[in-house]
Amino acid sequence: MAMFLDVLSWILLTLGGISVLIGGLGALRMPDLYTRMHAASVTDSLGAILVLTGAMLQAGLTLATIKLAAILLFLLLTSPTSSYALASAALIAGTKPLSEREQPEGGKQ
Amino acid sequence: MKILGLYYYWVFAILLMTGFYAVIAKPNLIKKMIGLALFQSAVFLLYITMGHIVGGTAPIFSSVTGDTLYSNPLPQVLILTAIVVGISTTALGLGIIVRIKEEYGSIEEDEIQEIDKQ
Amino acid sequence: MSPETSIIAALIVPLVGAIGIALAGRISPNVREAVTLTTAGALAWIVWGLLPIVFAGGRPGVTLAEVLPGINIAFEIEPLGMMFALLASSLWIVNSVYSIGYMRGANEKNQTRFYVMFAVSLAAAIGIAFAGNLFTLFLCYEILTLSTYPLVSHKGDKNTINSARIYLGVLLTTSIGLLLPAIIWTYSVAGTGDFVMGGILDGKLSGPAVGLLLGLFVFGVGKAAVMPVHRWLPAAMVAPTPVSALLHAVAVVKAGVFTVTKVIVYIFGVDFLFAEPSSSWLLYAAAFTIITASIVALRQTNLKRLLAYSTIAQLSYVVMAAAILKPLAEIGAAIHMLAHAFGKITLFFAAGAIYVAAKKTELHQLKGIGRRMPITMTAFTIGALSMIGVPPTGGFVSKWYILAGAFEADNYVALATIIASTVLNAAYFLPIVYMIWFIKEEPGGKEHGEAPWQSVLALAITAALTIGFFLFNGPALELERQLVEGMS
Amino acid sequence: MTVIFGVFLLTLLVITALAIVRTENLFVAVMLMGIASLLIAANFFILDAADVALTEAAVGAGISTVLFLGALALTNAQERSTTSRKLLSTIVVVAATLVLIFATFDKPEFGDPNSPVQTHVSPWYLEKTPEYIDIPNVVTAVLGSYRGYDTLGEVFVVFTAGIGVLFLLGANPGVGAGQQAREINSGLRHHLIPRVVGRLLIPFIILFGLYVQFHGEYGPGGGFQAGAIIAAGIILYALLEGEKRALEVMPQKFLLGMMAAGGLIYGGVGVVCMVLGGNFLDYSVLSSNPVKGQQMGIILIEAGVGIAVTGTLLSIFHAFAARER
Amino acid sequence: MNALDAHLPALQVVVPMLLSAIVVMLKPRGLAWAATTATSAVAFAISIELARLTLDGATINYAMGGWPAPFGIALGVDAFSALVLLVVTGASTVTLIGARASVDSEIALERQPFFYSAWLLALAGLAGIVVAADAFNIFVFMEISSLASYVLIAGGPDRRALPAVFKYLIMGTIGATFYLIGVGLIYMMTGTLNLADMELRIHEVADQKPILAAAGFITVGLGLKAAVFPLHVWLPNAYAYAPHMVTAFLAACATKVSIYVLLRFDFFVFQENLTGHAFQFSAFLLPLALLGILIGSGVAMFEKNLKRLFAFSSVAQIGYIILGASLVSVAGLTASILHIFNHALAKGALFLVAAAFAMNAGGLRLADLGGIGKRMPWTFGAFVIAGLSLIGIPGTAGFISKWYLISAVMELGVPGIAIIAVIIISSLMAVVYIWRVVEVAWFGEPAEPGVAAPTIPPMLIAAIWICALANLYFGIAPQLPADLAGSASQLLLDHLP
Repeated sequence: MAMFLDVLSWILLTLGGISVLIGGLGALRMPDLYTRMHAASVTDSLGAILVLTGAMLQAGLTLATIKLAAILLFLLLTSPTSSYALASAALIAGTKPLSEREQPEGGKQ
Repeated sequence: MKILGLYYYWVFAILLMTGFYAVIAKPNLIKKMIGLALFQSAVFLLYITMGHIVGGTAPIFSSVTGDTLYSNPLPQVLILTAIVVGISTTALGLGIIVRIKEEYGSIEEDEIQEIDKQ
Repeated sequence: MSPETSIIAALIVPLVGAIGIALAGRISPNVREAVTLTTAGALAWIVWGLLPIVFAGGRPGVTLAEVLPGINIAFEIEPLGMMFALLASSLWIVNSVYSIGYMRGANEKNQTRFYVMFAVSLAAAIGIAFAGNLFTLFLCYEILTLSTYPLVSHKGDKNTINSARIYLGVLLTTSIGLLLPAIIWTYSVAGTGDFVMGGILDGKLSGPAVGLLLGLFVFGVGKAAVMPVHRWLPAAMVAPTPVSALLHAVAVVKAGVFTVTKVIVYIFGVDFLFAEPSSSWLLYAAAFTIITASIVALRQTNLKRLLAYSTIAQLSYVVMAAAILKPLAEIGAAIHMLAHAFGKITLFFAAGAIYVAAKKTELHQLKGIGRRMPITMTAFTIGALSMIGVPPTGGFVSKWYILAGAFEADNYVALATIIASTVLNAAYFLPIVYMIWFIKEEPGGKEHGEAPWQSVLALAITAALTIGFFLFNGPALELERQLVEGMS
Repeated sequence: MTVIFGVFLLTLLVITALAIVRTENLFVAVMLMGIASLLIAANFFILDAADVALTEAAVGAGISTVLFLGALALTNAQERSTTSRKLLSTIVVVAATLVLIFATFDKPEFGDPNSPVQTHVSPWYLEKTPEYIDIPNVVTAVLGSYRGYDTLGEVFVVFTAGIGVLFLLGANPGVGAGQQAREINSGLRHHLIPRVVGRLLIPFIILFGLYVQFHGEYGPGGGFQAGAIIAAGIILYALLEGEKRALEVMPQKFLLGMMAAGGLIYGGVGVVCMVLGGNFLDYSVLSSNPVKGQQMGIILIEAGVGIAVTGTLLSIFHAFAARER
Repeated sequence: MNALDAHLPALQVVVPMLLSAIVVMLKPRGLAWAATTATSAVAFAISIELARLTLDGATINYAMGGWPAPFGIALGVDAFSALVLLVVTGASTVTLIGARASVDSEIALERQPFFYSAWLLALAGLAGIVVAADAFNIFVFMEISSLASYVLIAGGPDRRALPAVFKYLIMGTIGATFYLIGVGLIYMMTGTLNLADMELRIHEVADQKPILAAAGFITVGLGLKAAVFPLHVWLPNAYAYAPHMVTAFLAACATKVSIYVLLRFDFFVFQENLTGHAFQFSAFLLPLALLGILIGSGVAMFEKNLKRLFAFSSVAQIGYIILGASLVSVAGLTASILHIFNHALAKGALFLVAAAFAMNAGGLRLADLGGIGKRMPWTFGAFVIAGLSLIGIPGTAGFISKWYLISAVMELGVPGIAIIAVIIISSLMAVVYIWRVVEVAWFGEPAEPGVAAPTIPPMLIAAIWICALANLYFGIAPQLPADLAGSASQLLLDHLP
């Protein structure tokens, strides 16, 4: 049982790591701000969930788990909000999404 | 271990001088302030590094008191103070920069000197 | 009044007088002049009151404050200083009388400031005369420099300011640049700066160092106007004539040579210097100054500037006399201070009188002026003769002693210099005398008589003194003999 | 393991630092600066300096970033691409670096338990604290009592900066706050999501701040961290609801009062100790039981610190935010 | 020593510091100024009492929080500290007495509470540096005083004050951080922050590289703060464009305090222990001092703005102080410590006069000052006295320190002659730049003809003349400062092998 949980947690951790990595790549390689944000934000939330759950499984039923859960909750609330705020700010600042532009170029914000 | 310790000190030196370079070489006042902040945080690193003790833990007595090895609390206290001093200096400096911008319309050192010459 | 108190009084009285004058100036000129004269009289009375004590060989002294360990503000009277004080204080009365006539005649402005600063300068001069050690002397010396600056720059126009700048520049530069190091050197070598009979440096210093220190002193005392630090004296001639007369013929310049003599006698010690070859250059420097200054004087066309250069020459007489380092010569030096003072102040008074009465300052304007201002010109002639050293004038007496000293030391340089300079003096004074009496005045000159009576009275008195000193110089000699007691 | 982690973080730190100097976009530079602070904080944590890590994160990454952004909003975010006296500076800097590196040899080994730092003064703290003050967090003990005088000075440094900024930028906001400024001040009121989330978070942030404040004796934390966190919470409120609302909650005068009061509380405790016959800041006289007295004193002064820091940081923030662009 | 005396070292710092928090809450009109002046006066009284207690070379130690050094923070006051404290608190008090009118004319009413509060903080900071016996504590109070003085200087009405103060802030912070690094390195090698303890423990490690580096960092850092040539570049503008009263206060004492720390650190911690440090110390500082003296005076001779003129002369005067110290002899140290006192007297008076002039002239360029001496004779008189003191005319305070300095140099023998020459030359330069002002002010013509009758606040004149008379008094009776300086230098040298 413990064995199984351990394996599971490691799988989760690995997946989380991978997704965060992908997110990072996306943020680097995507053509413009919005696509980058898309890549980053989505994978971030996913990565966070996976990693933290994995960590919780590692910790077992202790105070640490509760703290981790709180952190997870916090992340789930904030990171989408922040990416929303960023996107809207960019829109107000007048950065057009790629689709409405001719030649692709990276939005530098 | 030895090399690692030196590595910490070298990072201190490099950080310090990176900040210092920004301060003396960049004409932009805000850049100078950023450099100054970097400059100071390097010193924080120096102190904390020297306070560390191998296999030690933070100097907070835990309920499970054994002969645990605690790191030196003193540098940490000093740096707590130093951090606050740093932020105070930054705040004041930025305040001055804002006034300069209002008076001169520029935050580039050389431009300001030009304005003062005439 | 005990001697100590009278010393302090002698220093305080002029200062109090200065304040009094400043206040009285708000009331009316007459009151102000009254106060001036009273102050001068009081001062002279106090100083003369001290004479008997010194004559009796007393050396009253008083220490006011210890500034630094071993460095006091202290005053002590010895013959030389006594004589200088008498000279300055007594002539101040005469000069005040003269000033009244001059300042009103030439209706100068800011007369109150003039009289106030005059009183302060006198206080400083007395301080120099009575100074008991180098530090005190230096203190008063600088006060004198600074307090005379407003007098020199009295007119306040461009030219005056520049001259005043030279005046202050030279005097401060020399005093800070050379005199101060010399004094500190003395203190650090000898541990004291007190004036002691026979000197304090004997055995403490030797070799070229002595010559160097002497040089620092002699050129540091810019007021002695040994070339090349003489530039300030002609510059100072822009001042109103009473200033030139009392300060730049008597108080200030005499303070200079007085300091030099005092340093030679009481700091180095005559015998010590005589034994020290490295100090012999002083004689030559003085001789050079005498000759050069006289030659320059020959080529002057402005009366006061001529007198200034003649003063420079005469001052170096004193320095040279002192540098002969023989008792008789030292006496000569002291006496010459008196003799020259009487003669030169007379000459300046006369020059001022001419300016007030006829607004004339250049030599060529003086043709035949003797007929218009006979008294003034008689006095002028007497003064001139005294400068040359013709009997029966005071100048003869002092030259006599200097020559005697030179013979005693077999010092032929000094002899030659004195003779040559006498010739030169004659060469630039006699033509003037001839001109004022025997050449017809050019027609169209404005009508004028004598200067205001106060001025005439004053210069008459000084002329009388010049003659008188030839006849009655006993007391002065007596006094100065004490100076050289115990010299080889 | 942690060692490798440390090296990794340090390397990242150096890279970030270089990037900060190289970039010409000040906005980017400020952001990178925040990242650098976080990296440093992480390092501190690895080096067993929990309190410092917390402070660096809250102050370095949080407050100072906000201040820089505020300044940028009032000036321009782009730096002209000129570097004056490049060569000279480089030479100076390289030379100094070499000197420093030269100085690093002979340094006691990293984390050596027998280095003078570990053997001289600090053992005394670790061993006497239970006896004299009896609180778990030795850092707080040193900060509050053994070196309480430094901390007092520190409070007044903050105070000085506060009055300095107010002196320079004017005490009362709204002065010269023009149309543009008001737009900024209106915050994100028209954006629903941030408002809702923010409102949800702010109470927790402040609660956490209070926890840090009063838990400082037992865990990492204390007045400074708490002050920074609470200030951050309120600044967030100001960003969401706009300057005006924030100032309605805490008027400038009140903040100024907090600044002064914090310092006075701290100093007052010291004076009281003096009056009670101890030395300045000698808390043991506060109570019949010296240990209790110490604890009481530390709680009081920590409260003073928290108040002063909160007040100052908020005043500074408002002073910036109220400025016309 | 009664109960209160024991607490004086702490009170010296705490009183102004706490009052600053109260002053900021006061209503502007007059009250803030009155409270500040009163506080400063109290601090002055405390420092006088401290001087009385330490005159005989005694040292008053104070354990903050009752914790024994090196575990707690210790304060220590000896003759040296007492002298510097006198200068700091005295300068602040006298300046404040005359300050009100000038400050009203320069700083908007509603900003004044901040201004005065910053003033008290600067005072507290400087005092704190002086009494501290703990390396890190010195840093903290150094920052308080620095930040406060940045604020004060930035209050100047001229906008050029802002770039000037920013430069000062940058260089000041670098200096402080260098100092912090130096302290850190020493702490790393000795494990202590208490100066006395450092002195004991640094023995074993004296020859090691970090200590050498530390010595370098601390000297440079404090040199920056003390405006030692060539690290003085921040000073002239900062002083020129600060509010006049601030200039008078800071010029009199701010840089001196850094020099105080430099000397203390160097003699207590380094001199004895670092091999050949005394030589390095002299070899490093002596040339800088001489250059500073010459160049400072030289620039001053050609400076057009009165306050910049005085500022450059300050650079030269700091050179004198460093010169005396770099001789590492009783006489030299006495001279330099005494000059800390005397220069404060002269410069304080001069900058106060500048303030009075500024209130009645168009500006402080010499051209604006034409004939102002005739219109303000009393102020002008004080100016002349202070100027003479700066030149070093006998009878003024400046002469005393110059006397000590030259006699100290004479102990060097022949090589000393060159140094004496430098001193003399710079004194003559001083004559030049002082007399330039005198001639313009007395003989010059007013820039605009119909100038109104001067308005000189009586308090300001009082303050000016207090300084002027002090210059004269301490020129005739310099016992108090001389004795303090004497025992102070003795104290420093007792730490040499």
